[in-house]
Amino acid sequence: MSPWLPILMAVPVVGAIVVALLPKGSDKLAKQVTLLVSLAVLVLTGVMAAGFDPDGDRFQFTAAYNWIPSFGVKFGVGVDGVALVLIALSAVLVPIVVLASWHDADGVKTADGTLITPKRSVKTYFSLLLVLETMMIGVFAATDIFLFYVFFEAMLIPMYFMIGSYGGAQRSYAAVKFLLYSLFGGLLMLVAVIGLYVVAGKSTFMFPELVGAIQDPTMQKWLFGGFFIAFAIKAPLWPVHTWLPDAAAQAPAGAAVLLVGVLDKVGTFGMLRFCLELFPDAAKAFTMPIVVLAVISIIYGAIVAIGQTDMKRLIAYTSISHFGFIVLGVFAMSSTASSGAALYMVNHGFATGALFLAAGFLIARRGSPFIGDYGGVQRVAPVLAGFFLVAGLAGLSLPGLSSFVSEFMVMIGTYESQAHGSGALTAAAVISAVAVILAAVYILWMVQRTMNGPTAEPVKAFKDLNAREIWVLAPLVALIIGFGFFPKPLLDVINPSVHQTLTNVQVPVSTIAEKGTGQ
Amino acid sequence: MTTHYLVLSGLLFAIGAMGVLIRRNAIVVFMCVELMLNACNLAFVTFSRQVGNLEGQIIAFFVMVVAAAEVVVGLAIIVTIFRTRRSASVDDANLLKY
Amino acid sequence: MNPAIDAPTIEYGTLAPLLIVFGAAIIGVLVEAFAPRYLRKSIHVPLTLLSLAGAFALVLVQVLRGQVSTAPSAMGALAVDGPSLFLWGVILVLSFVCVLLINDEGHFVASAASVPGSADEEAAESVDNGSGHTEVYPLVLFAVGGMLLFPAAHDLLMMFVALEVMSLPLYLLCGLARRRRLLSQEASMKYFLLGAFSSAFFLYGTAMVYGFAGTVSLPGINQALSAGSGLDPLLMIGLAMLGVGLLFKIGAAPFQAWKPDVYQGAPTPITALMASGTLVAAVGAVLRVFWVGLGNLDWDWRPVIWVIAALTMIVGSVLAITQTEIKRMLAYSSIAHAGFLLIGVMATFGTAEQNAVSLKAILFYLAVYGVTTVGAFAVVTLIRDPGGEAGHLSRWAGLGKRAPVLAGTFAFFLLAFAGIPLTSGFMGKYAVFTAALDSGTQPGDPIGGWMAGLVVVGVIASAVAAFFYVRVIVLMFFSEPAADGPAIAVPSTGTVAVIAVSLLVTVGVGLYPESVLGIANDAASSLFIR
Amino acid sequence: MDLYVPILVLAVLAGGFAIFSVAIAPFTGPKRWNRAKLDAYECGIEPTPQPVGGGRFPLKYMVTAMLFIVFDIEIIFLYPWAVSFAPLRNDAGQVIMPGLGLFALVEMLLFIVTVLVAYAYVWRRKGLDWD
Amino acid sequence: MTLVLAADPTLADFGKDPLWITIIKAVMLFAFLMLGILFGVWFERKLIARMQHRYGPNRAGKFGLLQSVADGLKMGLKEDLFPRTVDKVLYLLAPVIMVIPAFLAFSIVPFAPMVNLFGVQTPLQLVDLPVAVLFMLAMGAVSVYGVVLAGWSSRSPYALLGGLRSAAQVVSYEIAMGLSFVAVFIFAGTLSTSEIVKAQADTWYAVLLIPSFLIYVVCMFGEAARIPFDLPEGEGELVGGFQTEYSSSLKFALIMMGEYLHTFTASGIAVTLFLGGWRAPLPMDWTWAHTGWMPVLWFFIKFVLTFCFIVWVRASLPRVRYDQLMSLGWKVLIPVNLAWILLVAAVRNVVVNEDNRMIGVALGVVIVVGALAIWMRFDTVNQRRKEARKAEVDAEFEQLSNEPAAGGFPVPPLDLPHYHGVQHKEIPSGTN
Repeated sequence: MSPWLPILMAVPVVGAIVVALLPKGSDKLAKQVTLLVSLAVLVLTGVMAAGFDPDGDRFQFTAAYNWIPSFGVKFGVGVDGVALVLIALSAVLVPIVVLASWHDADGVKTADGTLITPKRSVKTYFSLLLVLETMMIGVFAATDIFLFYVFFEAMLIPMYFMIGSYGGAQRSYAAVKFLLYSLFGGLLMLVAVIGLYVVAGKSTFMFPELVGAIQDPTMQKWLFGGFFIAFAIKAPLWPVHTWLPDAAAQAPAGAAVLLVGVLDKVGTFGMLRFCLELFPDAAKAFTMPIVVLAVISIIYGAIVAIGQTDMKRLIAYTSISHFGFIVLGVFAMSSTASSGAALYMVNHGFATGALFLAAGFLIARRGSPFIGDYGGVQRVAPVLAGFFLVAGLAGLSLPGLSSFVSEFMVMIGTYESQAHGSGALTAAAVISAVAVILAAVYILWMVQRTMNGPTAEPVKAFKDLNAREIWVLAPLVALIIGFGFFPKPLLDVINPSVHQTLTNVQVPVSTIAEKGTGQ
Repeated sequence: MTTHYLVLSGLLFAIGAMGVLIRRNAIVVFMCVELMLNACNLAFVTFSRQVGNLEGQIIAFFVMVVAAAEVVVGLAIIVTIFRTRRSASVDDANLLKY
Repeated sequence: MNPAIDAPTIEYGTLAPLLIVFGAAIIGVLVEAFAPRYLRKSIHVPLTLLSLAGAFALVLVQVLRGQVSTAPSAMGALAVDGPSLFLWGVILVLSFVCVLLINDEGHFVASAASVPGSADEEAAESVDNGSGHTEVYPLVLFAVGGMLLFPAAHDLLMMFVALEVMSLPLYLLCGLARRRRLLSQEASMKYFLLGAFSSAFFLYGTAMVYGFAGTVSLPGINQALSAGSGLDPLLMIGLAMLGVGLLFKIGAAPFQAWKPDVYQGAPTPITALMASGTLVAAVGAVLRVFWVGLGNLDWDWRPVIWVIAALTMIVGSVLAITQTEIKRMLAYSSIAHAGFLLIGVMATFGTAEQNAVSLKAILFYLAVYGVTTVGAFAVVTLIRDPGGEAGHLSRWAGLGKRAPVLAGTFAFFLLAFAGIPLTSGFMGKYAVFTAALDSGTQPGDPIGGWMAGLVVVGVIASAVAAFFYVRVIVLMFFSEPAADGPAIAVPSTGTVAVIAVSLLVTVGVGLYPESVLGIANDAASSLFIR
Repeated sequence: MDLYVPILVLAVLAGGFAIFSVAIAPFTGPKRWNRAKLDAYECGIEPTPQPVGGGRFPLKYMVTAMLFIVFDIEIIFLYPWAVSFAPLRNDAGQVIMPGLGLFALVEMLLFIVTVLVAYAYVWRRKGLDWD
Repeated sequence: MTLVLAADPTLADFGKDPLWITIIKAVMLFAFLMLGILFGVWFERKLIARMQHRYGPNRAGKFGLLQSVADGLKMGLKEDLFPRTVDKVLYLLAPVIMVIPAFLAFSIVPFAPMVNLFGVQTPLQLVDLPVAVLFMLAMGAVSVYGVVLAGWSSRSPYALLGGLRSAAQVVSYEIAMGLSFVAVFIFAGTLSTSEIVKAQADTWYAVLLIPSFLIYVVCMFGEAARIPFDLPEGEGELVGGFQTEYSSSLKFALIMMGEYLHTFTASGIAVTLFLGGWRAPLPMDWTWAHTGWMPVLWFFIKFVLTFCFIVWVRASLPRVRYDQLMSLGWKVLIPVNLAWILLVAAVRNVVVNEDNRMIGVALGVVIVVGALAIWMRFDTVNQRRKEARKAEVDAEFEQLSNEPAAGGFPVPPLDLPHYHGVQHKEIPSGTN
């Protein structure tokens, strides 16, 4: 019974209430409070993480309180390595997002003063942000599947409102699309959850007790289906990805970061933890089709990204491609690949986050998301251009930047994975390798068309990043580069739990994981 | 012996139901409903004879009461509408759609 | 000759809540008769509220002192068992809340008899102090009394009488709207004609069953079923007709046609009462009939209910999408919810434990759904146009900007309807679905597997339903307010209380369902008296 | 023989007589056609054309009819009660069937009082006044 | 001393006759009624004439005995008019519908106990049912259809109003009448007329249940639409009422018949239910008085006397106003009746149920007091209303007398000598 996680979840929601109850007109105060709270959460997370013992039990900082005895539901929380890093990821991203979207709510103006987004309630925005943080932490920390589901669904609502009332021109369409897709997936998952409860007949939802509870393979397949579809929609996997580009493109930059950086990770996280461990046989049975889907979305995302003229959409599509990698890694059934996938979740969070924010700043200056409207930014705003470049390179996982490690691990792991004996996964790895080249194409093309070349007329008015914006991007870039060269701390935390997972799936744990780290 | 009564009540009921479905004048529709209720009464009494206990007859009393109450309420409603619209046709009552 | 009639015994203590409500209703009539006009309302309001509260208190007393009777009361006419008491409590609370809404000025016409737009209407309105017909209060009390009787009825005759006692006042109340009187009268007429039609079916069904079983008491029927061959045509016809009558009341497809019209036409507080109280009572009655009366016949009725439940959910959610009128939309949503409840009904069979589980689920669902509904309609009463309530959805555009709190509350209710986690609605749905899947796993059940299918249908339906709830939210929050938006009426204390209470319950139960769930559990664990 | 046969016989007689006299009337009487004779009688003034269905009449009559129904129902309940209220004795005077006794009395008292409540309401709302 | 003859028929004795006896009985009853009508009309006219110091019919036959025969023939020979607008079928059917039930209603009236009819022991009563009285009421109600249809089908305002009025009146009084029977049933414990007669062996219910009897007598006039309650065909206001269009011919004759039959039925029921049926009046109930066909005599005497009473009332009372009629029926007869029923029941309960007498008594007291209280209450209310109304009228007069044009139209000054209340002192009606 450690109070850590409950506290961690309580702090932001309390903050949210405070922010919401602030008197009218105290927008600045609201922002400051939010920032403070999120930083506090960050600190707390850091302290907690420091106390995490990689070689200890799988779940640490566990706590479980009776919530709905009649349903056998507990308020059960606890983190293993993967969950921990993801919580850390969200804890890191939130303050950055707060800072980044400092002015989003109070009417974003372009340099020449044309209003992009009208003035909206600041307090609402930031309290929603904090509520969202609570739920992000909760969803990763939940060890009770019912609780997980609750957060999984409830998370949609604040994000829905953030997109819907603070987004761009098409916002309500995007918001509804986002909500309905996820809701539908969620409801299917609900059936699966209930089914799990009923079939397992253990009258509990606690994850550890349910592992291996379902033996009947056909039942496994059904329930697996329920969970997987939900997660596949969440971590947009081709062909159910279509909501992401809209949502990401319409959402304010900050929300987009959380959406792509954290919310979607819930999908892959869920696959890794629930799909694999609860239904090993089904997972094995379905590996092939899923891998195919993954590969398709890797390639598809990349190719479509090349065709995009809208920066945010482009980034969204790159993410689809990257999620393809993560899913591939998860289902490759080799410790290297899985660890890589887990690592990728974090790194992708940083990389895409940085990219979105940079693009967001760019757009905020010009008021248009279209690549064609820019050009030669680096002359007028070198710092911005620099950050943009780094973020982009992280996106195409240049060696030395964090994404590279994870992507590399995923591919190696997949390549060497002997699950399904045949070379099927090998083939998958080879094909997905193509995506690396494509990634180079779309990123560099975007950077080149926006940053270099002749300076477009409106761009001349651009101011370079101000202190706040630098403070937003700097930590991310630092993390990207840092973990690029030294991912070990992350891996040390991740590996044990990933191994645990794989053992539950009865996959021989090779030691490649360690090999992957050394470069 | 009693089957004849049952058949009769069945017929009455069917006639009433048909009337409700195809007639257009609210009052006629309403009378058809009453006809159905009386068919029920007939059935009850017949069965009470057949089964050999008095329940059916007692029920018939209560049905009468309910039928009376329905008459009172129903006519009041229909007459109000009639006064408003100068028509008791169910088809004219068409403000509420979909 | 007929045998000696010995004086019947009546458990006055057990029936006290009923007696109080009906007594108050009768006193209400006397008030109407003898109190001068200007005094009536100030007598009625406390009388009505107190009687409802008193009845609730008596229910509590029975529960707390553990005097839940295990034998039918009043010579086997009523069964005041755990579930009945729970339903009574729910109905009383809901009606209490609805009465708070009814108290508001300007809902009811000053003189229903006057022709709309005529001189005598104006004359009536001029003397009327906005409270309209004060007969409303006795009528509501009678209706509530009927609602209390309905789920507690232990034989079909009692059930029929209760059905009428419940419906007749409602028919009238539907026609008393102060604004849009033509709509209101039309709703009243449609409700009446269809309602009478369906109750005739119920009655004929009763006759048939009586002919088969020789009795109308539910347990008696059950015994007859277990004894005789279950496939007597008489019986089949009877059951079908009974079903029609009951399903009509809960508005299950294909008998749902009346719901949208009536809900739209009726004065909103009455709509709230119907959408909450009537539904609760009717579902309770359905449960009792199917579990107590036809328990030995579930192989025959469950497939039918399966189809009807699926149909109801689909019809409800699909048709709701096309609605442009807020009350009609809520009506269709309540149809869809009736469908979800039918899933629960479907699951009440087999072992007593299973029955308890499903019963618990349904009771819980009814409670939370009722409260949320009342809250939603309470909000609807506040958004006003010059011509009355602003029913058309387009008028709600941008409400989120003009009245954030109100719109937020309404949005929350909608989310609860949609069954988003952390709202009571989700917990209700979850409970029902669990019960359904649970029942599916019972050994030796040929159509157990179908339960899963039904649940999937339910899930898809609620996904569809979510769409139109969300659409309203989009309208309220993501679209710009119209220039001549509707006025937001300054809510009376009563209305505020109603909205606040329902919001609190919706949130509270959403966060900590055990509070209600526990009670429902206790109520359900002592099953229907059989 | 069924109790209702005699009534049937009488009905046949009466019906025969009535129909006969209605049928015979046109033949026994003379025929002197005259337009004025065939008008509806309205004190010699031009008769107002009556719509099919006899035209509309004051709601007052409907109210009376409704009240009649209510009280008729009350009577329906009073008769059986009255018949079986007192114990039934045979000629020798010993009780064949016991009466309903006090309980029934109280019940009926309540019933009648309940109906009287509605009655009072109608009375006060001038439902019983003709003017 | 209870007098129960072996001849006293019970329900069991009915439905035993062979068919021919039944037919004979039916024919006898039919003949009795027809003759009754023929001579009833004559008798009534004669009686009234006497009361009004006239001769009355005295041309056709001895004492004008054949008067109504002549009338009947005349009607038969008159032209059979069909107003242009009438609804033919119903217009023809209405009289028939009126007459048949009127005949049937009489069929449950017992003329005598078991008699020897052509060697067959049979009760001298066409039929008796377990629900005889109910049957009588039902028939009365059915014949109202005749009235309403007559009014409705003949498409003339007078007829329509007459029909409606009579319908309203008859149903109103039917309630009071039905209630007045309840007390009888409480005592007799049955609805079968023969057994009710039997139950009156010791005391006539007219004595035992005076209020019921009085109420019934009032209702009797209402039911039979006789003066003072003959508003359906009140010549003064409605020309002929529902029969306006039945100007002449046998259809009219049928209607007249129907009404007479109602009167007969009313008297017959009065005799049966309240006046001890065929029993001889108490002082002279010797055994021989109840043997053989003697009871018929008693019955007939009572019957004729009742009829005379009806005629007498007609001769002496004026017709009431419609609102008075209704308010008498609704506001007086019904409540009084209900209270009376409860009282009877309470007393009866005390008498017959040995157990918990006290409660019974208490209840009786409660009922009496309650009824009185309510009555007083309503009475005061009425009083107040009357006074208010009066004050209103006076004020109006006052005002008008001050300025004649106040009413909006020119009026002569109201204090002119020929106006009331100024010079002449008003003479209250009924004093002389």
